[in-house]
Amino acid sequence: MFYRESGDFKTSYSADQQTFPIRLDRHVVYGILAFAFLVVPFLINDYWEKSVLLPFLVWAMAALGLNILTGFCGQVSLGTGGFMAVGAYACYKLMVAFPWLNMFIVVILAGLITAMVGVVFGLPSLRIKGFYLAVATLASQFFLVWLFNKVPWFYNYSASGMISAPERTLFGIPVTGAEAPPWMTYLFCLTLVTIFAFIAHNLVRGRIGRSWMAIRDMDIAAEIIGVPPLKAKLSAFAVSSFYIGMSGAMLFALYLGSAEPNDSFGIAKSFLVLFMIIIGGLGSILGSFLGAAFLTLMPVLLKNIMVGWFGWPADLAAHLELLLIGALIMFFLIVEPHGLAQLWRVTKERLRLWPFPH
Amino acid sequence: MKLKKMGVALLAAGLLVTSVPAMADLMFPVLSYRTGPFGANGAENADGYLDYFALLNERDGGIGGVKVQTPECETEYKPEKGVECYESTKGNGALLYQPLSTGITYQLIPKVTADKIPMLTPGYGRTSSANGKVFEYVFNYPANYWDGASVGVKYMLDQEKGDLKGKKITLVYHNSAYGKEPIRTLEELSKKHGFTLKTIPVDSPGQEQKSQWLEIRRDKPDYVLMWGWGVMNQVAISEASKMGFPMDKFIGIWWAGSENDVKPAGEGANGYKALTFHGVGKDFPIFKDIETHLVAKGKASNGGKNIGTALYNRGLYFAMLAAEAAATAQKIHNTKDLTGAQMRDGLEALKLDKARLEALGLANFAPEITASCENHGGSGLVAVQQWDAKAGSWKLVSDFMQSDREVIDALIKADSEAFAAENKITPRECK
Amino acid sequence: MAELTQDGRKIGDILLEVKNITLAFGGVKALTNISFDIKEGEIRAIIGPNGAGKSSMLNVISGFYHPQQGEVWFRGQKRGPMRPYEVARQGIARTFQNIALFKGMSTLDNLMTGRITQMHTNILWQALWKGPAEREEIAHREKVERIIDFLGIQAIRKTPVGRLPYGLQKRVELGRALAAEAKLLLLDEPMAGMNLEEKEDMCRFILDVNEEFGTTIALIEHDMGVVMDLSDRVVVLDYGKKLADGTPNEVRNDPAVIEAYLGVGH
Amino acid sequence: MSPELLNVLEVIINGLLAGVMYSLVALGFVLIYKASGIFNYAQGVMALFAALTLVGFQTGQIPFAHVINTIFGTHLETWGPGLPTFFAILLTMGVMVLFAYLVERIVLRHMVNQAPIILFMTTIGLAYFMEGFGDLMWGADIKTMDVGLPSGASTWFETMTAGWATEGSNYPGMYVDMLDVAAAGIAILLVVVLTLFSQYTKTGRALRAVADDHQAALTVGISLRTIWVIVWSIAGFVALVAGIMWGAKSGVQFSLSLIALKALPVLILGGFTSIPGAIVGGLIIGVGEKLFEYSIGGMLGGATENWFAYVLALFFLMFRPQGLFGERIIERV
Repeated sequence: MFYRESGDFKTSYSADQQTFPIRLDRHVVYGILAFAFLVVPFLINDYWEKSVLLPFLVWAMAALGLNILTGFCGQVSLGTGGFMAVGAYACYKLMVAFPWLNMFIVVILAGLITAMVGVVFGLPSLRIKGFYLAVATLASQFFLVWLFNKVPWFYNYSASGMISAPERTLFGIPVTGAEAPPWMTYLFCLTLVTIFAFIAHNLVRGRIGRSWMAIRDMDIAAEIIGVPPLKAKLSAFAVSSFYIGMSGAMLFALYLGSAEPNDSFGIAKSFLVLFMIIIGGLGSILGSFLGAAFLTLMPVLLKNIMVGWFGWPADLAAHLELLLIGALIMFFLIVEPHGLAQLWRVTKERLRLWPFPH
Repeated sequence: MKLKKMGVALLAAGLLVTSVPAMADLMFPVLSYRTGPFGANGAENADGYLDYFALLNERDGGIGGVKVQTPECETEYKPEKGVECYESTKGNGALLYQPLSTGITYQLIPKVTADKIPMLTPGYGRTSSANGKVFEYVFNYPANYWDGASVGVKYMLDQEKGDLKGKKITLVYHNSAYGKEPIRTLEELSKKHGFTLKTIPVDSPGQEQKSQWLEIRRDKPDYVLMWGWGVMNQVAISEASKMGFPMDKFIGIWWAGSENDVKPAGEGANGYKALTFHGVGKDFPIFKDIETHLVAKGKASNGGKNIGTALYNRGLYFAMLAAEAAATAQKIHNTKDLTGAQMRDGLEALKLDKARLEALGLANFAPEITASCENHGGSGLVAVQQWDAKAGSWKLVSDFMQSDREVIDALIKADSEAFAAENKITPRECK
Repeated sequence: MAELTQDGRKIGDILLEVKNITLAFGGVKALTNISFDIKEGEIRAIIGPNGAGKSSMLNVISGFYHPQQGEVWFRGQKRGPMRPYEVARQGIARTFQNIALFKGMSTLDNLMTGRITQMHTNILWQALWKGPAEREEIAHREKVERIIDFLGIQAIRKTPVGRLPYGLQKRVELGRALAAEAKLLLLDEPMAGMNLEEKEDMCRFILDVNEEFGTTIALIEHDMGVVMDLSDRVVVLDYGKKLADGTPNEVRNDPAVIEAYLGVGH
Repeated sequence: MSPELLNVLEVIINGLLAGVMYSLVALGFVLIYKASGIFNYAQGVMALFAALTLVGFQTGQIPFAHVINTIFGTHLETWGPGLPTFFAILLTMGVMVLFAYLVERIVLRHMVNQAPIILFMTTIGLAYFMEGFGDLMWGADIKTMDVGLPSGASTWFETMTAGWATEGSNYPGMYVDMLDVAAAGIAILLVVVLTLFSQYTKTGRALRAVADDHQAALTVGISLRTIWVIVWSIAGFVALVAGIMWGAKSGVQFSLSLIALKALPVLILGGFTSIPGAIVGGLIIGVGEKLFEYSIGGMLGGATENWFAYVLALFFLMFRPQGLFGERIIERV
């Protein structure tokens, strides 16, 4: 009754193609954005920044990236952790080499460098498909992590091999380092993620997105009707790695402040991001956000409930948390294999008809 | 719709920090890990840490009459979770962090400095934080990795009657920030003492080390040092024993010196050595107190099953350092309730001598410590322990030995100054 | 040298010619020494029993298979070794025997993908959307909407094609091939599995396309009635060899064809 | 022979033996993938769980003791001296069959006809679940695996090979670990048994039928669900064997589940659908990574094995995208 599209008429193709075709959706999204940009910065504290919002934004960015490659172009990749490491180390080297460089530019440059690396590691995708490709991308994961561990140039020959983000300011306010106020790092990440979410949406609704989806749905037919597979796959790898690289840079510079290849960019991260997009919804921008939210917030939530409310011992809670997350993943996949985004779509369709059952 | 709203409310509530600050108590958050690849080690350490504070509460009514609270937070040894644990506990009047992970330590160094909450990382973390002029809130006494490397070499020197010229020493290390720590020190020492150093990395997790150990078997080094962690230790020790490497010439760092590391290798591990900066076994008066006040009352952590293990003792020792520093701080500031900054003063003024250790029921458990404003790294006294597979226990086979300060101090100075320069920190003056 | 068909359409020069094509998979010969041509504006049928090599022939023309011997000439030029998408760019579009739609995309997107060879805004403009990318999108959308109208599939514009019934899917696939505005349209069994009514619809579409857009069409079909009605010329393949080539009437009366289709002794 | 040559030979032999250990894990993947098209990431955790259960029975641990103690404040640890190894293995096998049944019943049944990647993700969910479950059930401490397998260097082999070296080179002889040899023997036995089973038993033939064509198998009256339970049980058995072997090497602990990562390059090299592929793939990976580490790894700073295994597999894939023994992918339109 309240959620409807009747009365929403489109008189031009441009209006028909807009991002949120239904008026109510549009208003809700603008409302959320306004809240996120204008209200949250005044409420935020260290805990919300470091435990909830930054992880969510960083992983949402990574999920967007992987969703472009896997969800839209159909190339399953388990190299996400490695590409995030490229972004993080590129970011570190840039920050140290050009201290005056604006952090936005640093992060974007780090993304571009990752994109180039991504193209190189995307080359096997031209011959290898499906799970064979997924496992083959693990080669990049392991190789990159090994490389950043092994070559001292990447960590500026520091004794331990850890990289730490030096303090950089934006408009005179620190945005990296310990002195950075939570609202600043939050707004920085939020701005990037918002802009690039819209860009991702623009890409997938146009020519490039269609060529990706065509390759995903039926690669041979796509080639015969005129989609160059080389260009489509490599551009997907490039764009995807670009996003993942930026998320790696954000993870290192803004969220954690220091990083080490094994702990921060291990294989577990690759699986985590793949999870996010599958739980959230393959081939859905919204799904990337929902998946990232689910998998970053759920553990915190479970922990707070079990340890904070029920007062269970931390170790029991930790084991139970693992068990519950596994069970929830299976539950969601059984209930809706197409992810939370699909669940949301179905709910919306029901809402349109509400209160009438059919 | 109602359900959905409730869900959202539940979500928001669940994400909020839920523990209520209890300002009257001394708050020592425990960042532990009991799951994941290193969970077995983390659990033993955390048990010791928790039990010591529980003992103080039970026996003495806390520290200086103030009860101690030890909220535990599971980090899974992951940097992200570590940060989350830190952020969710720091607001409740947290006095000290001991994250038991080098990765998390690096994450927290700038944060604790900004929040003015001290962090103590004995035997791990950032080695150069021993320089109190640069790292105001970070401590790592009584010993650090470089002390470990140095004492390891010193022990070999003793065994070889003072001469290591032409000897071959191989370092097997976990291919990570942690594992790479001793390399620079060992390189310096190899120049000084004339031994040849070979380093062999093992990639995490390290279940397959055939290549590495075949290489060692071919090289026949005189000594093998190991910087390992988790499953890497178990596999290395069992490979070494199977290949017939003399176990008494195989020396691990203190993180490769727990019962967990040697037991899977069975009899073969007999004679394996590891470095340590505290005593081993249950032969100290304090364990009687633990028995009467905790185990008997069913209050021991994990049912008391880890009491007396190497890592339990380490946890106990970590807690003891924290408690002693808190007591010192109470004296200095003449207050019962402490702040992070006051706790820092306590840590800097900590003086742990033989008499005090004896009074604590820990006579000869650990070397003396005298901390100061510039010295956050302690004396660097390290001993060697050896595994007796038949008895199933460790025993100390050396005294606590002084590390080569000449070499290490120079390295610490260089690294901490580099850090200060990179982060634009002006080293403070110490009076 | 334009000639006219009986119904008054204009047939032009040779558009595509295959010369002595031989294609083998391992030791098995799928096509042996096949030559024929397709003239501009005509409807050309390729018929033959199952396994005759018809689809292989189309795959050779689309550049998906590379024959061991023989040449393909398109618009008066010999074609070098080419990837299928380059062939598509030259102006050859096609449909597939087993529907090869992009199942995760809507009807509209499938048709827009058909136009992909003609869309060129670069990735930066695409990222920005407003400006050239949107203008291009709308321009092509208008063309696609014409095809949607033409095929009468307005109602399923935004439906994911995976949910459509078979007949509609075939129609969408035709639409996708039409959207390319190709010189040459290859249709691989456009009417397979359709009922009579759907077949009639499809026939009309094919004829309309040919007349309205002047598109040259080569089609494979099993329904002889349809073939004889629709096509200007027919080439008959059997076991990878060319059996006959000519107008429907010539082919129908060719003894070799009769033998192949009906067997000896009739 | 010169000692250098013998060294290379030693590396190769140990590489082959390590390869067998990888194959043991890879086998479980292949079995399930062949029969149901599921890429079962949980195979590694199954090995951990099986090993934990076995040790638990052997030492007489009370399952969920920690949970019970926490809730009821009791001090349970063990119920007795534990079971003899043989019975413990049998009982563990029973647990793995029960596990297979539950997995089919609760999870797989609802996942028929889903996309492969969804099934893959489900098994990762399963892996998380079992990690948590295993920890709760048996505790997270490191346990020692002892089922009486031989272990340690073979002195016989050492003395024999020492004699091969040129006079006066002081070559100490080659090293092989008896445990690895035993593992190789068991792996061969396992493959033989599996082959016999699939060739000569009714169930085995049904398994092969399902692997060839699901639909066709269904039409001749083979119950897919029963088959899945059987396959997962067999995979559980293979996991148990892998768990015993790897557990004897490193102790039974969480890291055991990570051996799955060692099996993946083997899998793509040998092909997801081929049992001989899993064996040959394992051998190639084992020898390849060890030789690379021996000859070139040192120059690159060492610890190359993890990524080199994948790169080696990738290299083979460039020539055969379906793996060495995988079913040929035919592209058609």
